[in-house]
Amino acid sequence: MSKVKTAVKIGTLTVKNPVTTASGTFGSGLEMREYVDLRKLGAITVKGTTLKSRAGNPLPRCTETPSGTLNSIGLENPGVDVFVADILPQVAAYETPIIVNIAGSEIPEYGRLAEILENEDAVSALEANVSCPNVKSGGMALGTDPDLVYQVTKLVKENTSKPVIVKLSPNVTDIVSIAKAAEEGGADGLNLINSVLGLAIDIEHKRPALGNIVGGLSGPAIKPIALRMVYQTAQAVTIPIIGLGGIVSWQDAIEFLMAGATAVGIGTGNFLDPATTMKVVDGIEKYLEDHGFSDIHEIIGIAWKGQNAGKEGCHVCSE
Amino acid sequence: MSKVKTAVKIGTLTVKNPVTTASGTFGSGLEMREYVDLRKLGAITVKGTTLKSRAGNPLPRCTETPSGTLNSIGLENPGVDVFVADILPQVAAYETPIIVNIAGSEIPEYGRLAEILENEDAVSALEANVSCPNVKSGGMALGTDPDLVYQVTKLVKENTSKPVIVKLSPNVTDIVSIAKAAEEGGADGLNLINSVLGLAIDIEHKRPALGNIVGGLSGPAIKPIALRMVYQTAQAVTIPIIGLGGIVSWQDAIEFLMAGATAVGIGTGNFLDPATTMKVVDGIEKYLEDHGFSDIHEIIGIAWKGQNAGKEGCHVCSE
Amino acid sequence: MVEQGKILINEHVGKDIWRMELKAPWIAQKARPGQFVNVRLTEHTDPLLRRPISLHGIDADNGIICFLYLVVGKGTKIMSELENGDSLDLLGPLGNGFSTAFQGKRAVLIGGGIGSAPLYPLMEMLKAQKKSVTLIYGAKDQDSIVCLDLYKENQAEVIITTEDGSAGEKGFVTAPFEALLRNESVNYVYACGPSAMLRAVEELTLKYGVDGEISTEANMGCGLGVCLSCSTPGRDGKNRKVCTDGPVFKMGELAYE
Amino acid sequence: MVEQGKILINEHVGKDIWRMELKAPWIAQKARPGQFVNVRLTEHTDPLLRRPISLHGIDADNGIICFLYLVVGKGTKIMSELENGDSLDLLGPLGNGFSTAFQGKRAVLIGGGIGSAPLYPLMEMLKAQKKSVTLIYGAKDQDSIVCLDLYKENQAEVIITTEDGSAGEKGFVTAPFEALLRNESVNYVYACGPSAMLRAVEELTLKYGVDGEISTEANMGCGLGVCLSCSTPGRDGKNRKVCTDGPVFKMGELAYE
Ligand SMILES: Cc1cc2nc3c(=O)[nH]c(=O)nc-3n(C[C@H](O)[C@H](O)[C@H](O)COP(=O)(O)OP(=O)(O)OC[C@H]3O[C@@H](n4cnc5c(N)ncnc54)[C@H](O)[C@@H]3O)c2cc1C
Ligand SMILES: Cc1cc2nc3c(=O)[nH]c(=O)nc-3n(C[C@H](O)[C@H](O)[C@H](O)COP(=O)(O)OP(=O)(O)OC[C@H]3O[C@@H](n4cnc5c(N)ncnc54)[C@H](O)[C@@H]3O)c2cc1C
Ligand SMILES: Cc1cc2nc3c(=O)[nH]c(=O)nc-3n(C[C@H](O)[C@H](O)[C@H](O)COP(=O)(O)O)c2cc1C
Ligand SMILES: Cc1cc2nc3c(=O)[nH]c(=O)nc-3n(C[C@H](O)[C@H](O)[C@H](O)COP(=O)(O)O)c2cc1C
Ligand code: FES
Ligand code: FES
Repeated sequence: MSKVKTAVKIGTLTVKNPVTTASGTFGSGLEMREYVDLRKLGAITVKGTTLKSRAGNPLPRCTETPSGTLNSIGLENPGVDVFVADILPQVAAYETPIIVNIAGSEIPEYGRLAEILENEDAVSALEANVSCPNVKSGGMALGTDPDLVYQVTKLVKENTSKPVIVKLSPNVTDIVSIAKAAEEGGADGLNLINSVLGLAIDIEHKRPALGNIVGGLSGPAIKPIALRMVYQTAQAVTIPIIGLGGIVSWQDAIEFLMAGATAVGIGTGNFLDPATTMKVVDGIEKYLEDHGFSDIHEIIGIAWKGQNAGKEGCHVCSE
Repeated sequence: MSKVKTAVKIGTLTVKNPVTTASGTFGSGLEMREYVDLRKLGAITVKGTTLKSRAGNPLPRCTETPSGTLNSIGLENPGVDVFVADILPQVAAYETPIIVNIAGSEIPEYGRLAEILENEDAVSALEANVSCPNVKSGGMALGTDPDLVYQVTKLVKENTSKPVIVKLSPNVTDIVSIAKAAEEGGADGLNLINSVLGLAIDIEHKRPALGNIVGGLSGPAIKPIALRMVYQTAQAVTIPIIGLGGIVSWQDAIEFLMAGATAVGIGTGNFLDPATTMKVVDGIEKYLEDHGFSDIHEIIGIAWKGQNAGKEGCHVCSE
Repeated sequence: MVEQGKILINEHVGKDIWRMELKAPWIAQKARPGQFVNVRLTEHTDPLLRRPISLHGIDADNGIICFLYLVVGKGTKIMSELENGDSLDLLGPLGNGFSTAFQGKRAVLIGGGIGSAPLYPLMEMLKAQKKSVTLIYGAKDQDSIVCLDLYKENQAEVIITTEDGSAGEKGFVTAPFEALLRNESVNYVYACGPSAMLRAVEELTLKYGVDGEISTEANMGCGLGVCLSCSTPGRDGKNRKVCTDGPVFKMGELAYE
Repeated sequence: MVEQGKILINEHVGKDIWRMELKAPWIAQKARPGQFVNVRLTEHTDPLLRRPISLHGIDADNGIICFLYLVVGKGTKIMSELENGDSLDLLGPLGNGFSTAFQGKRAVLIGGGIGSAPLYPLMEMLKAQKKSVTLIYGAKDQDSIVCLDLYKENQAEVIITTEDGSAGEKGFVTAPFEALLRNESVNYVYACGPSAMLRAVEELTLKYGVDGEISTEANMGCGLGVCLSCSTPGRDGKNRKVCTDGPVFKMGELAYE
C-alpha cells in the first residue's frame, strides 16, 4: 500500500481515491467487470436514471468527430424502480460507493427521485443532471438558468440526507454563476462538465449524422473547455468539484486536479481502453509519490494557488 | 472554367466563391503568397485591427490540445492607421475582396474604426469581432449580451456604407438570440464561430500552459460546436452566415454549407497545410459538379431544408 | 480482453477489400463465429473510437485470427496501411456469435458484400457439425467477390449474384434465396449484409416459415454494452444492444422502422 | 514549399536523440544554416500542429537534408518511429537563418543540448568561408553528446561541458566561453540552446563587447508569420516573430523578462 493519501471528501462521502466514472459511459459498472476491478474505483457513477423507463433517441446515436464523439442516447434507462430492484444490489456487492445520476424533465421529478433513492443504503450520493430541457420553461435546458438550478438543488437536498452533486451543463455563458446557484441551493459538490452541444453532417446523405440531429460532444476534444470551467469555478465556490471531459490518461487527470478538481470522472476514455479508470488510479498515486507529495490535496488547484499562477486576461484582446 | 455557380452574396458584396480566411490565421494574406493564389480566394479576411496598436499577450501564446489549438494572441496588431497606410494597399493589389476584422474594448471604438475604414475603397466589408470583454460592463465579453451586440452592430452600420458582418462568440448559452440581435442591429451577415474559451495545464510547471491562462480553442476539435451553431442560427435568421471552426478539408466545408452557411472560413487549417484554402475552393467546385448541382445555393442548408431533415430533440433525454 | 495482435498478413484481395491475419492467441482461443473485435487504430486521439470488425477466421490451434475488411474511411484506411510485424490493439472477442444448434441439416448462409466476412468461420463450424452449407454471396461486381476458395475447399455450395452481372446471376441475393426456399428444404438461414438486404431476407424467411439469424451493424461507441449507442428496438418493444445482445439476432427479433 | 521528404536514415544516436536523413531536393536546394522545417506528423488531426525542426544537415548537391532531434513528446516520438522509405510532410525551409558576413576569422559556436543541431551546417558554411570555428557543446551527460565526428572531420576545435562531468569539463558552457573571451580573440559568437543558456551567453557577449547571433525557440502555431503565436518582445519595444523574423536574432536584440 502506498503511503500517499489519495482519499477525498464530497460532502459526507469519503472516497478512497478521486477517480469515478462519467455517468452513461460505464453502464452500471457490472458490464465492465472483465476489465475493471470495481473495488479499486473511488466511486461508481451509474447511468442516468429517470422516474419512468425511457427508450431513448432514434439511431444513429453516436458518431465520431476529431478527437471526440457526438452522442444522443436520450437517457435510455429502465427507470428508477427497476434500477433499484435489479441493478443496485448487484453493484453494491462490490462495496465501492455508488453515485446515482438522476434526471427529470420537470423539476418535481428530481424531488421524487431523491425521495425514492433516499431509502437505498447502497446509494452513497446523488448526482443531479440538469442538462435536459425544462419542458415547462420553453425548452432551454434547466442547467442554463441559475434560478432553476438553485430550485432543483434545493429540492433534491430537501428529499435526501445523502450528499448531492449537481452536474452542470457547459453550454452556458457563465458557468460560475450556475455553479454558485447550485452551491447556494445546498449542493455538496459539483460535476463538470456534461457534454457540449454539437452536430455533425453526414454529407453523403445530406442530413445530420445523428438521428436526433444534435448531440453531446465528449472526449479529448472538449478537455480544454472542461479544464477552463473547472479552473474558473474552483476559484469561485467552496464545494468540491468532480472534473471530467476528455480524460484518457493519468496526465489528463492531473491537469484537472491542478485546475482545482477534487476528483475526476472518466467517460469516453472507457471506450478507448476499458481499463482507463484503473490506469488513472495508479497513475495519480505514482505521480504523487514520484513528486514527493504526501496528500492529493497538495496539488488540487495548484495551478492557481501556486507560485506560478498568473493573471487571467482576455485571450482575444489582452484587456 | 467550371459551369457551376459558386458566387455568393453577403449584403451588397458578391464573392466569386464562398471561401475566405479566418481573421488572425492568415495575416494580411501577403505572408501566404508563396502558398496561396490570393486572387483565387472568395475574400481575404485580415487579422483583427484596433484603433491603437497592441503588443498582445505574454508568451506562451499557443499550445496544442487534442485536435485543437489554444491561443491567446491578444490582438497584437499595428493599429488601424498603420494597417491602412502600409498593409491595405499591398493586399488590394490582388483584387480579391478584403474583409477587415475590427475590435474595440469599448463600444464607441467600433464606430470610430468603421468611420476610418469607410474612406478606404480597398475595404469590401467590415467584420466586427465582439468576443472581447467589455471593460465598461464588468468584463463579460460584449458578444455574450444581445443588447450590446445590437448596439455595436447598429453603431458600425451607422458609420459605414459597406456590408457589416458580425462575428459571434460561441461562449454563450443561446447563440440564436445573439444572432438575432445582430440581425436586428442591421448586420448584413454573421460569422460564426470565434474560438471557444479553453485552458490547458502544463503539469510539469504546475500552471496554465498559456501566459494569459485562458485561450481560444480552435481547430477540428470545435467543428461539431460550430456546425451546431450554424445549423441552429441559419434557421433563425435571414442574413448569410460565414461558417467556420475546424475546417481542414473541402468535406468539412461542405458540412458547413449543408448546415446552412453561405460561405466558409479557414483558420487553423492554414497551419496544417498552407494551401488548405485552395484545396477547399477546388473541392467545393468539384463536389458540386460531381453531384450534378449547378449552383452552390442548392446545398446551402440542405441538411435541414432537405427531405431527410428530422426533428431536433434533446440529446440527453429525448424530450 | 485487450490483446496486442501481431500482423502476419495484410493483403489486398479485392476492390477496396483487405484480408488481415494476426497472431492473437487469447482471442483465437475464446472466439466464436459471429463475434467481433474492436480495433484501436492509434494511441493518439484521432481517429478516436475503436472500429468493430468481425472475425473472418478463427484458428484456435495456431492462435491466429483473420479479418476481411472493406476500406471505407479513415479507420479502415489506417488498417490497410499496416505492415507485417506491426501490432494492433484488439479488444475482444465481443458480442454473442451465431448459434448452430438448429434442427435439420441444411443451412443457407447469405452474405451481402463485406457482410460475408463472419460467415466463413460459421461455415467451418457448421461443416464440423456435418451440416450441409449453401452460401449465397451477393456483391456489386466480380472484383468485390473474395475468398471463395475457402468455401470450395470445404465443399460448400456457392451461389453468386452481382448487381452488374459481371459474375454469377445478375441481381440480388433474394432471387436465388427465394428459389431455394421454394424448391428445396432449408432448415436454417444466416444472413449478414446491408440492412436493406437483411430486411428482404428476413421477410422471405418469415414468409416461408424458416428460422434463422442475422448479424447486424450499428454505430458503436464502446462495444461493451455501457454506452447504449447501438441500442436497437426489437419487435417486442424492448431495445437490444447490438454490441452485447448481438450482433447476431434471431430472424424477426428486431423491429425495422 | 510543402515537400514530401523520403526517409533515408532514421537512427538512434544518443540519449533520446535521433538523427534523420531525408531526400528533399527542393528544401536542400533552398535552405540556409539556421533555417528550420515544419514537420507534419499525421494526416489525421492529433497531433494537430506541425513541429519545427532545425536543419542539421543541408546537402544541396545530393538533395539531402538532415535533422537531429530529441524525443520529448508525441510529435517527436512519431518521428522516431518512422522507417526508411516512409515519407514525411515538410514545410520549409522557414525562418531567416544565420548570417556569416562578420569581420574577422574566429567564430565561436555554442550549443546547449539539442540546440547544437543547427550549428553543424553553420560550421560547414563558415569553414567553406575559411573561418576558424570553435564549438562549445554543453550537455547533461556523455550520452547526450552526439555527432561530434562531423566537427572533427572539419577541423573545428571542440570543447565539451557536461552537467555531471561525465565528459569534458563539469559545468556549463559559460565557463569555457568566458575563458575564451578573456584569453583569446573572438570575432563572432553563435549560440543555440535553452533560453537560460542563451541569456547567460548573451550577457557575456555584451560584457566583452563581441557581436553574434542566437537562435531561439517559441511555441509556434503556423511557422509562416500569420498567427503571432511566436511573437517575442525586442529591446526596442517592438515584437518579433520567431518564425519569420527569426529564429536567429542578433545578440541583444530580444528583451528577456
Ligand atoms: C459488429 C460489426 C462487425 C463489423 N465487421 C466488419 C468486417 O468484418 N469487415 C468490414 O469491413 N467492416 C465491418 N464492420 C463495419 C466497420 O466497423 C466499419 O466499416 C468501420 O467502422 C468504418 O470505419 P472507418 O473509420 O474506415 O470509416 P468512417 O466512415 O471514417 O467511420 C466513421 C465512424 O463511423 C463508424 N461507422 C462507419 N461505418 C460503420 C458501420 N458500417 N458500422 C458501424 N460503425 C460504422 C465508425 O466506427 C466510426 O466511428 C462491422 C461493423 C459492426 C458493427
Ligand atoms: C525554430 C525551432 C527549431 C527547432 N529545432 C529543433 C531541432 O532541431 N531538434 C529538436 O529536437 N527540437 C527542435 N525544436 C524543438 C521542437 O520543435 C520541439 O521539441 C517539438 O515541437 C516537441 O514536439 P513534441 O510533440 O515531441 O512534444 P510535445 O511536448 O508533445 O509538444 C506539444 C506542443 O508544444 C510545442 N512545443 C513543445 N516544445 C517546444 C519547443 N521547445 N519549441 C517549440 N514548440 C514546442 C509543440 O510544437 C507542440 O505544439 C525546435 C523548435 C523551434 C521553434
Ligand atoms: C454515451 C454517453 C452517455 C452519457 N450519458 C449520460 C447520462 O446519462 N447522464 C449524464 O449526466 N451524463 C451523461 N453523459 C455525459 C458524461 O457523463 C460526461 O459528462 C461527458 O461525456 C464528458 O466526459 P468525457 O469526455 O470523459 O466523456 C454521457 C456521455 C456519453 C458519451
Ligand atoms: C492564432 C489565432 C488568431 C486569431 N485572431 C483572431 C482575430 O484577430 N480576430 C478574430 O475575430 N478572430 C481571431 N481568431 C479566431 C479565428 O478567426 C476563428 O474564428 C477560429 O480560429 C475558429 O476557426 P478555426 O477552427 O478554423 O481556426 C484567431 C484564431 C487563431 C487560431
Ligand atoms: S456500442 Fe456501447 S452499448 Fe453497444
Ligand atoms: S508561429 Fe505563427 S507567426 Fe510565428
